Amino acid sequence: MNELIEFISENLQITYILILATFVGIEVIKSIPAVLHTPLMSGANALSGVVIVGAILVMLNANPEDYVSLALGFVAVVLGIINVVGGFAVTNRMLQMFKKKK
Amino acid sequence: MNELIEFISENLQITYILILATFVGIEVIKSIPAVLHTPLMSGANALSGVVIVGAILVMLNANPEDYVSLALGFVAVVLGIINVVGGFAVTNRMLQMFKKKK
Amino acid sequence: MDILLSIIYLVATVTFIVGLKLLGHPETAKKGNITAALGMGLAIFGAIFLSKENVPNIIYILIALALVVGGVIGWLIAIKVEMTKMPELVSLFNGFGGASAALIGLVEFGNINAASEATIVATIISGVVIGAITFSGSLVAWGKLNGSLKSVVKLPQYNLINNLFIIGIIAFASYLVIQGTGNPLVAYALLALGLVYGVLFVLPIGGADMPVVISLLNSLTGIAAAITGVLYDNMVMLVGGILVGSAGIILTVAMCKAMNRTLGSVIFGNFGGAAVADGVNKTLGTITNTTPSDSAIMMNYATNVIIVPGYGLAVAQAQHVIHELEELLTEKGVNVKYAIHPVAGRMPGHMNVLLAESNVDYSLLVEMDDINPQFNNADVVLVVGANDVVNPAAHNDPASPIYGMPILDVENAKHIIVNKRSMNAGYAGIENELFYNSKTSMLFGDAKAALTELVSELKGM
Amino acid sequence: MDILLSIIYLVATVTFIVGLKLLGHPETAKKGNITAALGMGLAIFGAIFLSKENVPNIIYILIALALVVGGVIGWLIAIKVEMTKMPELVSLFNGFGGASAALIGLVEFGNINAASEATIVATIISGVVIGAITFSGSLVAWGKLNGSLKSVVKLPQYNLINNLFIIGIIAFASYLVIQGTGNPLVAYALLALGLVYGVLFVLPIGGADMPVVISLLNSLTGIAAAITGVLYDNMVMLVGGILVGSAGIILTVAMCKAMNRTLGSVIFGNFGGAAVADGVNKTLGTITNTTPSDSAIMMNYATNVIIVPGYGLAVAQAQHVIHELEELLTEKGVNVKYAIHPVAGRMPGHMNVLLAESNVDYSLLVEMDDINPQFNNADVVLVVGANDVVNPAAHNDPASPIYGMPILDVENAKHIIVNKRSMNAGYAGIENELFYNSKTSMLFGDAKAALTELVSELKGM
Ligand SMILES: NC(=O)c1ccc[n+]([C@@H]2O[C@H](COP(=O)([O-])OP(=O)(O)OC[C@H]3O[C@@H](n4cnc5c(N)ncnc54)[C@H](OP(=O)(O)O)[C@@H]3O)[C@@H](O)[C@H]2O)c1
Ligand SMILES: NC(=O)c1ccc[n+]([C@@H]2O[C@H](COP(=O)([O-])OP(=O)(O)OC[C@H]3O[C@@H](n4cnc5c(N)ncnc54)[C@H](OP(=O)(O)O)[C@@H]3O)[C@@H](O)[C@H]2O)c1
Repeated sequence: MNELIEFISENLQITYILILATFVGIEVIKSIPAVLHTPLMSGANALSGVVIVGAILVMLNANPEDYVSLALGFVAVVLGIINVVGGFAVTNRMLQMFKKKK
Repeated sequence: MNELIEFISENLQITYILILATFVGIEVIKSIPAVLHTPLMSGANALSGVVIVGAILVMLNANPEDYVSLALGFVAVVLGIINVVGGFAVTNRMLQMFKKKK
Repeated sequence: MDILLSIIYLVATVTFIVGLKLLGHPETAKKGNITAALGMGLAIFGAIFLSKENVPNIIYILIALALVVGGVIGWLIAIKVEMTKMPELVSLFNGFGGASAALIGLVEFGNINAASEATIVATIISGVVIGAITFSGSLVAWGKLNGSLKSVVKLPQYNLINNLFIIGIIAFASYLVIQGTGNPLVAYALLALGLVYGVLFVLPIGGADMPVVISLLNSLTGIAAAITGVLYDNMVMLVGGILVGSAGIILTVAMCKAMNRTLGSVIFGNFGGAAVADGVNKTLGTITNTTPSDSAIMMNYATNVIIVPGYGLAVAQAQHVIHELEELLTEKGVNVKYAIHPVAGRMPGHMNVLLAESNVDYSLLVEMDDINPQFNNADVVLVVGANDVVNPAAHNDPASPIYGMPILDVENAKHIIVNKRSMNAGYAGIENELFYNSKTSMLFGDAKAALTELVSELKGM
Repeated sequence: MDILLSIIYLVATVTFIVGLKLLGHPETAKKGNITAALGMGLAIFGAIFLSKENVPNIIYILIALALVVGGVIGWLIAIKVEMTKMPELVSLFNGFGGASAALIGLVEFGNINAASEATIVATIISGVVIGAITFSGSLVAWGKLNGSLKSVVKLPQYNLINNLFIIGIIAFASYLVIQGTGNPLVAYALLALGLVYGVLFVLPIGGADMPVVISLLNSLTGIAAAITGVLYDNMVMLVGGILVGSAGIILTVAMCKAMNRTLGSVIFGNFGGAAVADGVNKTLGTITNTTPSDSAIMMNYATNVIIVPGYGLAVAQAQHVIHELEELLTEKGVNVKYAIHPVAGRMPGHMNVLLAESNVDYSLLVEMDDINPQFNNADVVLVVGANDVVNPAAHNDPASPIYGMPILDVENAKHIIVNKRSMNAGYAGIENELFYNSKTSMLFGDAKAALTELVSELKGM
């Protein structure tokens, strides 16, 4: 509890950002039709690949001699970009299935 | 334009808060039934009375000898609290009209 | 900054968001209002007691006095006013909020000095101007709605003048931000300019469009509050203000959409208020008159009757008589319902509020989408003081200004009785083919008078 | 921090929000996906070129290599895989995202020293643990869905064990945050614990519940990304992660609701997967058998036929035959539609995706709420491999686990033909009264085989 209060007082604006972003996430998703659940899940999954930005930062900050960090960072970037590229591509394919044919 | 960029760079987190709050406002309101437009307008009006917090700060910071500031602050608090109290009370009365009778 | 105060503001902000969310659903709306009100109380409490230490007691006393005076005034107005006067009341309150923001700006203007940052100067100046605009604009809207400001005053070329005026204000304000200023008189000049612009902005807009204007001004007050929040680095004002600002804009657009108008056409005036009847010369056929006693007979022998209330019902204050009529018919075994069009009357929910005042059972009020399929089975539809919301031109005349607006499909009923005082047009200022329909009979007269007669005829049967 | 980079991140964040919004509407969903993808590309680009100066070239080369390798792999998997294998693919990708977060945590763990703030240590540790849980959990879910991990392994008292396990991890992590640590091995221990918990968490959950679990794990990955964002004070990761986190939770709950379950019953296992048929001993009456040729005759002379596809259609891969059947009937002047239940199959939209694969016209797929009133006019309803979604117990047996779930009202049709292989239960593991209805005839057999026969009979008429 004390830690939480400390965090809030030190990162007041971040706290607001967290709360507001949570509301945005909730409001944006609620009341969407069930058929879109799967593409939406897939799209959200692609978005969670944003963690790749962290992996890139790890590599940029790594000492070129520190092979362990470099290797871990490399793998992290590979996995992250698979998540991003694969995620968006799969979502796109799914959504293609939903479009009206003429 | 330059001022805008400067503001963003100096108040990065505030910028995020502004944008996220705008989205929350939009998402929360859209797709509400027309009958609720008037009570909602009234409720939002009461909320805009939050400006009274500023009026209170003016009074707290005023020098007790500075009659002009004190008077302006006093009027600002009076007007602000009318907006707040009146706004919530009117909204409440309106909503009472909507409740199902048994 | 005091951590407790920060948390209080945080909690208040969350109650605002949750409150607005709850306000958006009929079942939870009351709870939402109370939630937001509690949060506001918390924020005010925190601001008074936790913002600053060592404040002289006299200041606390003054604040308390101001709160009590204003609180009592606000409360009394709110509970005393008639239900049908609520829109103008919202406008009045909103004006007060704007005035408060402007006054804060005035005081802070006095603290500007050469060392002040440009951002600070900009927030103060925009606070004064926006506050002043919302204040005078809201007062004009209030006057129009309560009837003290009847006419639509349109200067020649008013759109051009207004636009030049606001550009002038912006230019002047930008100059002040860049050059800096020490002269306190400038603040009063800004205030005056804002006040004048507010009047110029609202004056040319028709009275019936006032709900939209009020919603827009309300959004502006929110922005003024947010600006003040930036000035004091105060999160609850900042986030709360932005919320009201963005929600207000969306609400304004939604209101326009429900009336089948664009925001532009409301502000720059297409037909609101002073519009002239369109196509009055077209021959639409002949009309059939009816009398209260004939109408009473028709309704007495009907199985299903649907009542369509409109603006005229509110004007005539006939909500009690219509309730009596409905009860009488129900006693006689007739199935009676009210068809509620979303923009019947002059504010959204106007009919709900009006009929609730005379204690009509809420479950008899049926929304447009639900009642429309039921007109097929209706023997008699009684249209009381409604016009545009039953105008078939919305369906079949692409040239009509209301084309595309969803309407109540009264034409599908077996018989239609229309009560109004004359053949005059309604809000949109256009002819209504429905009155010339062979199934329609016109029952001319003031709604209250005509319905009272109808009721006494029915009682005698 | 570089202002350009800040603005890039800001823009990317906005594209994420707008993209998610657009994804929520069928017409704009594709645009939403592309919007978010562009924003992501922008963020990645900015992170590489604007975060840091004077980075040795070798590092840029390595990053480029990693991006190309991973990008090509991701792209190839995504476009090669069959449509019906998509849910497990999402799970796999999600696992990779989690692994990425865990690896970042591992590296940063090495930089912890005595001077590190508790907040930093806490974010690193939770990044490792949450990332590991999502990684192993997603892999197990993937294995279950693609069939390599068939059985539901339930340790005795698995709920208790899992809860104790996670509490243990939290306690250990809190200890580390408070006491600090220098030993890098501890990071690997945390990683291992997270991996084990992920397996324990997903293993007892039935295969059919995997879409819900994947959505939950997806939400967790978002939270891991947000935590990493706090660590690097990086707004796009922070806001993007939180968005995915909260949207994912809401989506998970929505999925459960569409199946008439609670999140708790999915995780702690009520009937998913290994459930035993309920009330099998009840005598429900007798069933009527039919043959492909009789069914063909019936449908040939019908005016309106509604096809209800279910999970069995996907299992039998009969989407092409059913399309052939539908075309054949249409040629013969029969009016054919598909009734799409929102949770037919094993993932939301499963039937849409399946039927789209065989090029069924999208406009023939009618959603539950729209088709339900049309069953009255249907001469024949052909139920193919569907069970729970047409089980009347949802309406009339309050004791049934699916009671209250909205279903397709096939009972209202004149005749019902049900194709399945046996009298076995579906996902919910319960009997279905519909099969004993006097209007129902059972066409036993694998969907593909039975429909192929049906088609050839029809061709001969
Ligand atoms: N609800 C909102 O939020 C809102 C806001 C702004 C504008 N509007 C607009 O207002 C219109 C509402 O439609 P509506 O059908 O309710 O009203 P309307 O179209 O304005 O018609 C009202 C009719 O009532 C009659 N009337 C007036 N006083 C009367 C009295 N004392 N007794 C009997 N009849 C009387 C008038 O005809 P006589 O003069 O011949 O009696 C008039 O034709 C729509 O065009 C809507 O877009 C609505
Ligand atoms: N869509 C989702 O998101 C989702 C996710 C998880 C769970 N669920 C749940 O899954 C269920 C879906 O309902 P449903 O009606 O589609 O399916 P179901 O209730 O699971 O029934 C499928 C039926 O298909 C038959 N079948 C299996 N293989 C077949 C084959 N090769 N040929 C012909 N028939 C075959 C089975 O009977 P035989 O063995 O006798 O052939 C079974 O009774 C719901 O309970 C839903 O809550 C849905």
